[in-house]
Amino acid sequence: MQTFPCPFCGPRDETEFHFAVEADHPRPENAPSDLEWAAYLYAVDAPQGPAREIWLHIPCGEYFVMSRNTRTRDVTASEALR
Amino acid sequence: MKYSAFTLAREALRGQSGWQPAWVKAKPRDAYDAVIVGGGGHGLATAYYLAKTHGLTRVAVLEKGWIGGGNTGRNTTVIRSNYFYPESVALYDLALRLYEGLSRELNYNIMLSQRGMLIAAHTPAQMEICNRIANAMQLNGVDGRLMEADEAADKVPLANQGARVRYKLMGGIWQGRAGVARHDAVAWGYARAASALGVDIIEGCEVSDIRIEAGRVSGIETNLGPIRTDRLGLAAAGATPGLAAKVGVRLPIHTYALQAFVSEPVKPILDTVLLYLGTGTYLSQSDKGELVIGGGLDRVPTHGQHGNLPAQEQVLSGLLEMFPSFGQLKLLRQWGGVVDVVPDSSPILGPAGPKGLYLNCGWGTGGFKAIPAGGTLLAHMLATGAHHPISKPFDLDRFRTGRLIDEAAGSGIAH
Amino acid sequence: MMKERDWTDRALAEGETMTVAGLTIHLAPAAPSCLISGDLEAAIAALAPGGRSIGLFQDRPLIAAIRIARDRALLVGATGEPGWHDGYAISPATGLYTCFQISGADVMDALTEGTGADLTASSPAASLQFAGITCLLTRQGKLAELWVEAAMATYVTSWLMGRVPMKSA
Amino acid sequence: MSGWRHPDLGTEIDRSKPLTAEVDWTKIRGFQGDTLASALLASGPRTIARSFKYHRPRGLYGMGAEEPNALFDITRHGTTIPNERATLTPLTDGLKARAVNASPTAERDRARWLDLLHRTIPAGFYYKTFMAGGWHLYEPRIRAMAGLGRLDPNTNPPADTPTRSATCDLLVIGAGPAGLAAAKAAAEQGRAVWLIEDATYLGGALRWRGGEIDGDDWTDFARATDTAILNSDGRILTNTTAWGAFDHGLIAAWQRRVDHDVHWRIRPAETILATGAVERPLWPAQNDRPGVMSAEAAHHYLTLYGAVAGRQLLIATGSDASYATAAAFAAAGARVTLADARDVSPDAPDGVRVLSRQTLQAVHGKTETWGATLNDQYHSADTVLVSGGFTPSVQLHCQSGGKLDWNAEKDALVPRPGTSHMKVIGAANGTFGLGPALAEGATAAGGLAPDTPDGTNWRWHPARPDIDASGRIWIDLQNDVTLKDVKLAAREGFTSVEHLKRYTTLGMATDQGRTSNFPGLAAMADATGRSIPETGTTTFRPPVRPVPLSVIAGRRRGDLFNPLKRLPLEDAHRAQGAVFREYGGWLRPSAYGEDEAATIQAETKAARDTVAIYDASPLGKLDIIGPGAQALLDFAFYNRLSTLNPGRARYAFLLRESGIVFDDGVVLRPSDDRFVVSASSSHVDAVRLLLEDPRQGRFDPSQVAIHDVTQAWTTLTVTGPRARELLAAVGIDVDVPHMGVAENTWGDAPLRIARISFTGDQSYELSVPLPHGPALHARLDVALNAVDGRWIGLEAVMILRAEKGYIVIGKDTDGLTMPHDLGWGGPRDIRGDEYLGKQSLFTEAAMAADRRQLVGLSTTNVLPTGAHLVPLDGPCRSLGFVTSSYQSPNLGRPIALALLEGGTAMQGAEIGVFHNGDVQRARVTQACTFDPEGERL
Repeated sequence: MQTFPCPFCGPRDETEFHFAVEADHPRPENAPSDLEWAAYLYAVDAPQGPAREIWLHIPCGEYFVMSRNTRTRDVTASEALR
Repeated sequence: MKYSAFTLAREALRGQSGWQPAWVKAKPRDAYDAVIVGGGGHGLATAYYLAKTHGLTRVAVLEKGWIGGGNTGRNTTVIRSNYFYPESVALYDLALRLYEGLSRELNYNIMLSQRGMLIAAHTPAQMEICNRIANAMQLNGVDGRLMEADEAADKVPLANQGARVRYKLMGGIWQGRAGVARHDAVAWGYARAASALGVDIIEGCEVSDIRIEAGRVSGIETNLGPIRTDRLGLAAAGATPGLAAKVGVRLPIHTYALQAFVSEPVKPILDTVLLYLGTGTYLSQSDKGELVIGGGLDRVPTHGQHGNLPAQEQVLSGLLEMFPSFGQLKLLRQWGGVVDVVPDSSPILGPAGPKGLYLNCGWGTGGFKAIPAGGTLLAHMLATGAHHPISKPFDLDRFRTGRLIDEAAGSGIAH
Repeated sequence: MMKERDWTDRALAEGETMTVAGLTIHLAPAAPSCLISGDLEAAIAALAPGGRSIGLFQDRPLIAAIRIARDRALLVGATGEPGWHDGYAISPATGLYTCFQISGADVMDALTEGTGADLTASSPAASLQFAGITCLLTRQGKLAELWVEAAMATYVTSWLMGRVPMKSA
Repeated sequence: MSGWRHPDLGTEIDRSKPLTAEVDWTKIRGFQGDTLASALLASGPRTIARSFKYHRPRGLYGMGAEEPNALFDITRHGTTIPNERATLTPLTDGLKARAVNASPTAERDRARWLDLLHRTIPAGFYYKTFMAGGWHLYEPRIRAMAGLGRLDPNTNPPADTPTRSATCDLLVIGAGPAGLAAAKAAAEQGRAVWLIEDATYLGGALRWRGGEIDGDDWTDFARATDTAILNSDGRILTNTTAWGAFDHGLIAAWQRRVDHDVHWRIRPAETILATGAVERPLWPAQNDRPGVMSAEAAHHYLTLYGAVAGRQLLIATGSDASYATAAAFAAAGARVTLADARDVSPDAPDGVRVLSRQTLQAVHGKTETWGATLNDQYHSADTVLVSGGFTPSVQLHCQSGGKLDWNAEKDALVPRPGTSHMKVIGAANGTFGLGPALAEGATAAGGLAPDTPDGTNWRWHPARPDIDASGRIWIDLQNDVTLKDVKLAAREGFTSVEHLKRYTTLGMATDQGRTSNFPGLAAMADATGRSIPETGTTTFRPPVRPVPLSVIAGRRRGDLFNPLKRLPLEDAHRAQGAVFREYGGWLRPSAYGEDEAATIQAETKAARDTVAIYDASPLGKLDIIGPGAQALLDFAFYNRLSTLNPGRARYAFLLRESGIVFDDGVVLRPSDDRFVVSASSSHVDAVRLLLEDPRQGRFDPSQVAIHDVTQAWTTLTVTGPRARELLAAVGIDVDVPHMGVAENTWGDAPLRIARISFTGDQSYELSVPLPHGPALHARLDVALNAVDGRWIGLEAVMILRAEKGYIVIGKDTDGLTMPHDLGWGGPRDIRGDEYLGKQSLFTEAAMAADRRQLVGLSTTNVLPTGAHLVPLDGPCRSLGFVTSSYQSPNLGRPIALALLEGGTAMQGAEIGVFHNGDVQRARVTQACTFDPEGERL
């Protein structure tokens, strides 16, 4: 059972969280090509090591960015979206 | 040396001293006609079919650890083709048909046990979804049918029929040809046959980079030195996205941990493979008597081959809801594999990035059942440079065109 | 169609009390309440002057805003006109949450079975996952208050009644 | 000759409480405090089990989880548990034990002939044969012979193991000398210490080896530790196994208690591992004979239970540590010979004959031990105690990612510091002997080393299996893996330790390789000319020791498993005779009558003839409030909502970014600053979180709020031609237009009326705050009888909406359906602004002509839902499938909805309907088959 830190509520059991999407892939807006749109919808980095991911803390409903290591599972930071 | 009761008896008289190594432990040469990255079932099968079907023997399979040590050695050994879309059925039933002849073809007993599989439904709405899938299977020429409650109860007599049962067994989809096989034997069987045909199987060899010249693959860097080749097959499951990224290819692959569990062995108590839609837990009993149990993913992106407690509590409480008497059993072993999950839960087969590079990945939780097909199709692509009709729909480009093959969406059941 | 099964479990009735294995569980009557979002200080000042917002397992005065999130709370003991007010929003929510008041020697023991959250770390939000579902957790002195959305009251009643005590320490 | 009970020895048994138990129908006697193993040793036969593969006779070997032979199906008070280790089973009065994998009994096992075939069934033989004719011919017999114990189909252990979370400053795992010293030192500094011990009592090997610490008996040191821990807010859990180390340092522990077990999830700030070590055997020929035992185990049985392993003992060892064992047995009256492998050995304890430079070559016997051969010389003995060194128990260190290094001086693989978050001390770290263990324990917790006079030199003469020795030598007793099997694996190339394990099944039995992993590794190293570090070590996987599935599964069973949401008016519906089913996570009335099929038809008819009411409370109600609401909803929804006037309602779709229809429903706008999104009852949370994403990411959350008030309202929907009449009768004057919404009061209760029709007749959704639900229900119920109306269940509602061709998401749509497949292409064609999923509506697949579109089907009989649509001629392939199908009492004929390839253009055409092999015909129609013009709304 991991412990993740919600930027507002603080550390909680991993069952209170839901992985949404990898961070830093903004929604392309001005008529992206098919490939750009497909990349936004589906492409994934799946880094082996440090990663920035958008997570949701289910009880409070806040989306936030969590920096963690996908191999060692250490969590290094969590910051609110804005 | 041929494996048979006769050679086994003859060796009995000589203290089993006459057996040869099952596969030759090769050192890498500096060039090959084709190189396959990943020494799991798919990689070894590819090498076998390259040599057997296409006559290409200057081939190497590179495995960073020990062959069969990745997902091939970490799955719950279920084999089935109870899929919804024709493209999926063509792929998985090709694998099942090849499995049906594999022990004889490889002269290696993979212990294919076609004991049948039941996907169990608990509400009228779920029974309708099962009927939708059963009819799709029949239309695609696969032996699937809707099974009613009483026949289902005969298949799993120990299933929960208590007054306060949470998920009543109302029937479901039955595939008779589905079953289980010994996973290690599939890897070792293909390795032995490929090695006998002259393929180099190289363990302890990790690929660190892919070299390109004039838009075409020209070789790879490994911890055992550089190797030249202009045909490269990637069949390394969770490690494939990292390798593809080196040639600028971003794949739609999330890597999650999928856990599996084995109980202490008991006398036979379960004769089929069973999945409950309600709990999401599925299981079978190995020939040694252990229950082999699986369930949902740990939905936390990872590359560590282990899972965590919440998923274990989820899967095992689901198991005991299905079979309360199994509360007598003890957990003997628990482990995890890193599965490469694609948004439409179908694999990615086909060329990508520089010429000469071919992908066989994205099998997610369903790779073991597809090994013979994955091998046949990747071998075909490496040998001919073109898609096989069965692999074509699973090309990476489907994500651009939107023609996904989404089994979970189509069938209404998470795969 | 086959008869499914009989559902004989039920929720505690409002105001009812039951005792099980070292615990006394009382279902508090529904106080007037509403959901507030946005500028919470302004909302509290307007609807419940003198009231304050509380977080996880913090002591709850009679009128208080139980913080659910950074910008959302359940105001208990007061309500207001639904809709947008200057900087905050109100939705009437009387009866939305059922409040299980739990007291007795084994309170902390029961709580450690429901959640792994550190109840002494005074997290600013009272929302958490308890017994597998999203709830709010506050207290009044030694009495723990578990706020559960109405439709899950039957489940939480069964979960508490099925509690297995720790006879010896 | 076998073990016997010493007249007065036994520190942990109560001779005033005799117990009797039955093992394979023979009576055995013991005392309160005995384990089944100690009672068997003291009064049972030598042969108590049969080995898994060769069915050779087997006796008790060890004292804990490492026991490979003494496995039984245990029945206590009518409850049976298979595969229990005798060493871990407390003896209780009337206990019945049956040897596993042997029948009728271990001594007279019918399958003992299998051992004659041992030459033809080496490791992995099944890969090389059983192919002729197909594996299915051989599998049934092999499955019947495999497996150990027998599950009792009539024993259903209750789901009564609670799971508890806990945090502490320091967790010490293992209460031997090192663990006690660390816990005591930390507790005395005021730290909150949790101490976990697998056995019933603290002390580890001190319990039978004894020892003096800080000038007193070790029991005083243990008591002082206990007091220090309890005084500093700590806790001691005995009979508790730390079975798993998970991410972020969480330790899972299984506590066995008299009343029920507890499953602990512990989050320590710091963890110290002091789990000791397991004694290694030696590897003479026939080392599996009943009567061959671990020396440490025999010493433990002697001291704790007065169970003396035999009369004439031979102890084969390579260390001083075994001399205490020899002395104890001599003092108890047994004849003891100690064979020391070393040249120089300490002087013999009194009553013990010591031989030096001895090599144990073979054991002789059949169902008991007769003697052994040392240096080619036969010595008669009824018991052979073996001691080949110790293997540190490092499972939890490895589970948490820790690495191991070979330490030649300690002759063991020991934890590499810093590779896991745990400090490892004592025997688990290869630090043997009381003094060194106490010192390492205390300093690990920042304390001073306790002093002890015990200076025993625990250095071992390295013992290894001799790969050139002749005779049958067992490496894994439980899975019957011999040294020849390891050599065969090496010969066939299975030289990686992981391949050795999987090819021979070495270390994969229920003793988890505790006494077999090390010799297997050593033998593979010798057989391939490598050192032990080069050959490597296998990973350690949870659990550290087999754990009951019921402990991990906890209380999550039956009603507590995936709990259903319940209607506040459930009892009121039940009083009307409602039958309940599960719909989208809620328990809701399916029909109000036992004969569901007939009742559903009657209810569906009544709703069109007079008036019907159904409980629509689960319908999602998400308040979207604030100046930013319009922009958020315009972006989130497929249909533009900013143009919706206050007091009106609009049917709208929510898409995923992939363009797939995620949910549909009516959005109300009761007032300018407030919208209410009625999400489908099964999707409420998912829709809320889908809206929160843009609210927090793209827009300013301080300008728009989302409140889920679904469960704050009771909603009763009144539908039918006489609906207005019924409302008037209860004092609700209604002048709301179709697709309109009004908020006023009913008595003192706020009342919202939404004139929205899911049935196709005039319908009014009446919503009151939850507390006023019962009053509204009662008033409506009285009025209902007056107008000959009925309460109706969800099944009737499903038929009514199907008559209108209204879809249900997930039933009439699948994971590929887009809005223009359902006839809702409008916004796709005209909206220029951004909304979720927009770009995906114009991909190649989205523009294809062969998309599956919603159609109606008319047939002579009711189609099975899930039947597929196929061409009437040409190759048979699926063109789509039937999604909804009912008998419509209002139209007097079957109706059906379906998704059909290019369906819109096939109106009026005939199509095949395939189900379970046969094909019937149907005609493609519009989806709506009742009042297409909507005059009744």
